Amino acid sequence: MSKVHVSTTVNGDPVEFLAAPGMTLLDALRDELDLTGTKEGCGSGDCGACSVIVDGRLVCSCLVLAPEAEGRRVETIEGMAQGGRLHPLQQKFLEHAALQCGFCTPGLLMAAKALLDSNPEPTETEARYWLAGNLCRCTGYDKVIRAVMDAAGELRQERTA
Amino acid sequence: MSETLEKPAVLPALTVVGTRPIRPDGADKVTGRAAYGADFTMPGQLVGKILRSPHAHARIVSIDTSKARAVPGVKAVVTGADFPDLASEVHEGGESASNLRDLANNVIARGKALYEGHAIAAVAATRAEAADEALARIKVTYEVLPHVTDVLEAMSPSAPVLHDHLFTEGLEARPEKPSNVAKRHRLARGDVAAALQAAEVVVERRYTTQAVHQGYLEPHACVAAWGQDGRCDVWSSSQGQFMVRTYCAKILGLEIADIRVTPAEIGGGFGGKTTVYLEPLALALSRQAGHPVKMVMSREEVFRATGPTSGGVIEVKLGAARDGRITAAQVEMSFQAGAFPGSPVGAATMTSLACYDIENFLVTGWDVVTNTPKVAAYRAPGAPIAAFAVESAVDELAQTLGLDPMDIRERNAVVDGTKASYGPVYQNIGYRETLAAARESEHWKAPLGPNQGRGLAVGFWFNIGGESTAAVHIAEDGSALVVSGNPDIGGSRASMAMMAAEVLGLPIERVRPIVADTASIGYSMLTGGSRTTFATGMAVVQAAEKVVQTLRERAAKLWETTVEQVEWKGAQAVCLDPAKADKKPLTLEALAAQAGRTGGPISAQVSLNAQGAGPGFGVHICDVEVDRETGQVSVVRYTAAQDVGRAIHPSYVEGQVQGGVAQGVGWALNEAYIFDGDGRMENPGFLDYRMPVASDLPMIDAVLVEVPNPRHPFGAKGVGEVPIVPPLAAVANAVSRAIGVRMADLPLSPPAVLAALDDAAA
Amino acid sequence: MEATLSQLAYLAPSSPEEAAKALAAAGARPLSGGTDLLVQLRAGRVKPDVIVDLKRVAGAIGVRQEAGGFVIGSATPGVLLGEHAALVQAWPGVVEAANLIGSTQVQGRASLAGNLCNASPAADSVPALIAARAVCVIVGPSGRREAPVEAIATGPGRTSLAQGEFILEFRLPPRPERASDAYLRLIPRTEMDIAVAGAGVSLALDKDGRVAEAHVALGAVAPTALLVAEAGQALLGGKLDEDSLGRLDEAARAACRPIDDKRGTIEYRTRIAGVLARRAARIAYQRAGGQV
Amino acid sequence: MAHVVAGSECWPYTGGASEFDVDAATVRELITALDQRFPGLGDFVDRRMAFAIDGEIHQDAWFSPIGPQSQVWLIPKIGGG
Repeated sequence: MSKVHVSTTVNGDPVEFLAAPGMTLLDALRDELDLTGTKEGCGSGDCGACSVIVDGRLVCSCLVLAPEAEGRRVETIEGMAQGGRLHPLQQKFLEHAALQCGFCTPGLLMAAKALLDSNPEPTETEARYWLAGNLCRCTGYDKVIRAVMDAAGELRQERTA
Repeated sequence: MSETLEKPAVLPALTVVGTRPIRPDGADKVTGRAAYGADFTMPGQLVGKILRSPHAHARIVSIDTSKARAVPGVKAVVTGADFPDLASEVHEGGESASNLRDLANNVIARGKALYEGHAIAAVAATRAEAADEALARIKVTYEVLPHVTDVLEAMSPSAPVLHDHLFTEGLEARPEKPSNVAKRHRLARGDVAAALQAAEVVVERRYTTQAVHQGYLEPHACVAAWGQDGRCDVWSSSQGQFMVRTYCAKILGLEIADIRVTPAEIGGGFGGKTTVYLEPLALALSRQAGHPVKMVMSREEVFRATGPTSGGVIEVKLGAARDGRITAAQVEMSFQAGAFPGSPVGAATMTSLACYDIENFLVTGWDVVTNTPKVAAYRAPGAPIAAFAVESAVDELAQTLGLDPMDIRERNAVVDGTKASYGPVYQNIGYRETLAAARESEHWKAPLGPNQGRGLAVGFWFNIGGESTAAVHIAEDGSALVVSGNPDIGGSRASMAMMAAEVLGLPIERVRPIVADTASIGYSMLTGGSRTTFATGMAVVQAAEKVVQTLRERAAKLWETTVEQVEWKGAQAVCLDPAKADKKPLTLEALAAQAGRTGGPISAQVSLNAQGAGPGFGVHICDVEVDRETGQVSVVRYTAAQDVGRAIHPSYVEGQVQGGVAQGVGWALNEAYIFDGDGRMENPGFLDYRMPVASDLPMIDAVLVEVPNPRHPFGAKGVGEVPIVPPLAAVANAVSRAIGVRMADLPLSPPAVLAALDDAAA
Repeated sequence: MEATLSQLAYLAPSSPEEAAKALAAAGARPLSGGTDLLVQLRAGRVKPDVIVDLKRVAGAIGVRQEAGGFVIGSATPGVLLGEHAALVQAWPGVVEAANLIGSTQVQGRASLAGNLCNASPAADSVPALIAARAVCVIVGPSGRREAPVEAIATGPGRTSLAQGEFILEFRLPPRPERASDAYLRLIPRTEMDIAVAGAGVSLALDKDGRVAEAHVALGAVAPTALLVAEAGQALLGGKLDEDSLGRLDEAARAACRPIDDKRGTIEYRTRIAGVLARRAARIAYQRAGGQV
Repeated sequence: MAHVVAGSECWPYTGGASEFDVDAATVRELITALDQRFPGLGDFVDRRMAFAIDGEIHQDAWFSPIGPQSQVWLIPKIGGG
């Protein structure tokens, strides 16, 4: 069984692991690196629960081969809170009760972070279409969108303050 | 007996209940630390996988597992023969009355494969590839039988019969031949035939819906470890760890206390995780292998082999006077039960006319087995299907009479004192107030644009109470733990902590809610039936009150006065004894610090069977826009008013309403099980089983109406299930009014709407 | 016994020639975005021995202007196209088609070559590329060749590429003044679905605003995407009046040979192909400066 | 005397009778009385039915009191999703 040696960066830390070539980045994160915050909802790129950011691009980690992560920068939910302080999006999701069971929340937070990184002032429609790849069955999306828009406002103030 | 309670004594200044604090378990969920079913691992664990039937209906002639056992790394292989044969004993442990033998035969087939995807055998191995290899080497000989998936075909005398022992229950005379019709439900009052004859106007139509899935994002997952001493541990994601414990014990023939089930966080359930699929298999594999076994379903397995809700056919005939008074209603419903009896047609029968004060009605419900996955509960089981038909018929009646749909609901509305269609007299219901809230909403008065339509629909659900246990412990520093046995799906930890904090007078930050395993708290029925905040909340409040009583007794001892002279206010004991005016109040911290010397730890546990759960009512308004060239429907506005008794944490109550609406909209527009000619599901994935995405929905305005339930200390009613009942009809009525054609068959996919437009033009 | 996931080899060549050599081996399959390949890999529908990742091949990723036209690297993810202002200006239809493939997450990976070579009749980017008269530059063991996009897919899941051949880049022809394009599709939801029907229209106007050149391609209505010559001709010489749009609609429907499946019926797909062709033509005409 | 209303599930035991009076002060006494009057009905009701006493639903509640003028509806047990 020919495993591939992969060295990459996850949430700013250099990591190395052996991965079967057919292993997905999702399985590598969960089973090799014990980062179980990224979730598998479907395994076919249709639900977004496994969303991570690779080199600044939002992707489904179930549709990325682990060897492809060689030399890339991977960001997962575990790296979103810095220095014990929740990211504004994490805080707003709590304040707006934008999660119930919370299974889709890690993927949604990654997608929302990628949205605000690329479009700091999204309209409601832009936010809804950007987040259309992240299925949520509990909330009906209302409070999720309100939390994202609220966080966008706060991040803009932080920038201009 | 139970005197009609006057308006409930609502606690005067509620400091915590009704506010919107951050949920105590929130940080784990937004940082990815929360552990769901698939996030558990144990040293030495094996990977378990299931071999599933490729046939929708087949006799299992033989299963040869010898080659599978020979695959390197395979440690265990089980089939139906490895499980005790259970008597057909009805058991109350789960949601509705479920037949244990059927449950066991659904976990793993015995003698017959009854739907494509039915579990036939299971293996456990050191690596996933070895497990797959083993599955490929299990040799099953099937005798393929003709199958039936459509409910009406399954009822016909010529249909292939799934169970030779199935004789229709609930008929006047016991039938001689077995059939696929498991049971007839019937609810009747007055003389419906005469009333229909005398009615000035009659509307009549057939409605159909397809099987749909709860659609929780988290696939079923568990880890099971069978100890050498016969004691077992299970970690699994479910709506009730006690339910899992009971079912595993019954299916495997174990002592209940020998199984400890630790609840993982649950990634959505909506009723679909009120039963077991993997846990008994993982335990049986673990016993054989002597290792823990982890099993995680793929999304395809969740669709093919776990309970959807029924597809149904509903005939409705309404008779009314010109002024809109409905004088007669005849409803007949046939629901798919899937491979084993147990569709929610009974609940549908009881809820179908629950919002209407009607003299004469006959409601009949047929529970019909089909070669499709065994139906499981799905949020207000059965009620959305019945409401789709009845609310559409009432809308058509309003159109026929030229009446405003809101007026016709109010004219026939049930109020306190009305005898419900399912029997009892209504008390403390908020239906009229909810109708008023919807009528006064800005949405109801707003103008409509071109190609738009507005649909109104109402809905009802019983809500249940049931058995719950909760404990409150005061730590040495005066902070509190509130422990319960109900998994937290929609934020119930927050409401438990809030109710305990309210009684103790503490801020919520000093109360930590814990969901305990089955060995650490007394028995609790599962989270479902919108019961947790009502029933478990009642146990939490009573436990907190017992703790306050203890604290007052300790203060009385310290002040050498009587407990009646001690008042508990703002988390401290206040001395009222005029003879002890010098006594300064004793804080919770002070009393907790001296607890050892004043009598021991301060904690209390309460177990109860909560009665008198108040039923909930919802009134929904939906605007849609239809693209007349393509048939596409988009929901442009949605308002949902609901009587919630008393919102403990309003944000999460709104969340229940918004989530229920979103599921209802998906059910109305795009969701459906599609079966091919061989009874195989063609769309077992989120690509072609289309649930609403963020860009499909507008903001959903939840209007909370509070008519308190006197049987709950803070007036709470169940809120989780009502919101999914009205949307199917709210959307269908909106589309029907937008295009001027009554839409009677779900889902309202673009081709279906375009075909209706063509028929209307022809 | 085919290679299970663990016996698979993974190669990431850096030059086109290296890639061609690697792909020449039986059981080798190219990987660019992976959003189709990985789904099939996990479902066991494909069992390659070697996966050749093309994303590190020189020229595989990026958009550049050359000889008045555009050159798009075959493994360029859809999101990069949307960020290239000049490309969006010149070919809004091609960009919007690429950006309709799947979710934002898929956009971060899915490539034009992957979409084309997966050979799904309903692929979103293919009708727009065909209408744009785009050409593929193909590298193989015996060197390079060019072929129009419509020549690649030969049926569901099948292409005309030989073993060892892969698409290095797409070339979009130079654009005259007053030219533009558009792509539309019908899906039951607002996102995340496979097209039930799709239509790409590219056209150029003369100085009076009459249609001087027009190409119409349809998706999901035949075993492969279709270039419908008659539909293009229906627009020539006109200003998109109702009559020419009616002839476009009819020509589009006449070309359809769809199937009944869980996503749509023959009758519905055919009907919608005509509606989308008309709507896409109107948008392209407006983008090209025509008054509708 | 409690006035009992029995739904269709009970008719096989009551020979179709749906309303009758029974002397009982608690649910448990009601179950025993039903068994005496219509053999098997008490056990069936205890296992499969709930009791709506003057509009309030009681499930698995042997000691819920029943007043002299109380109305008691026997309705199928209610589950939930």
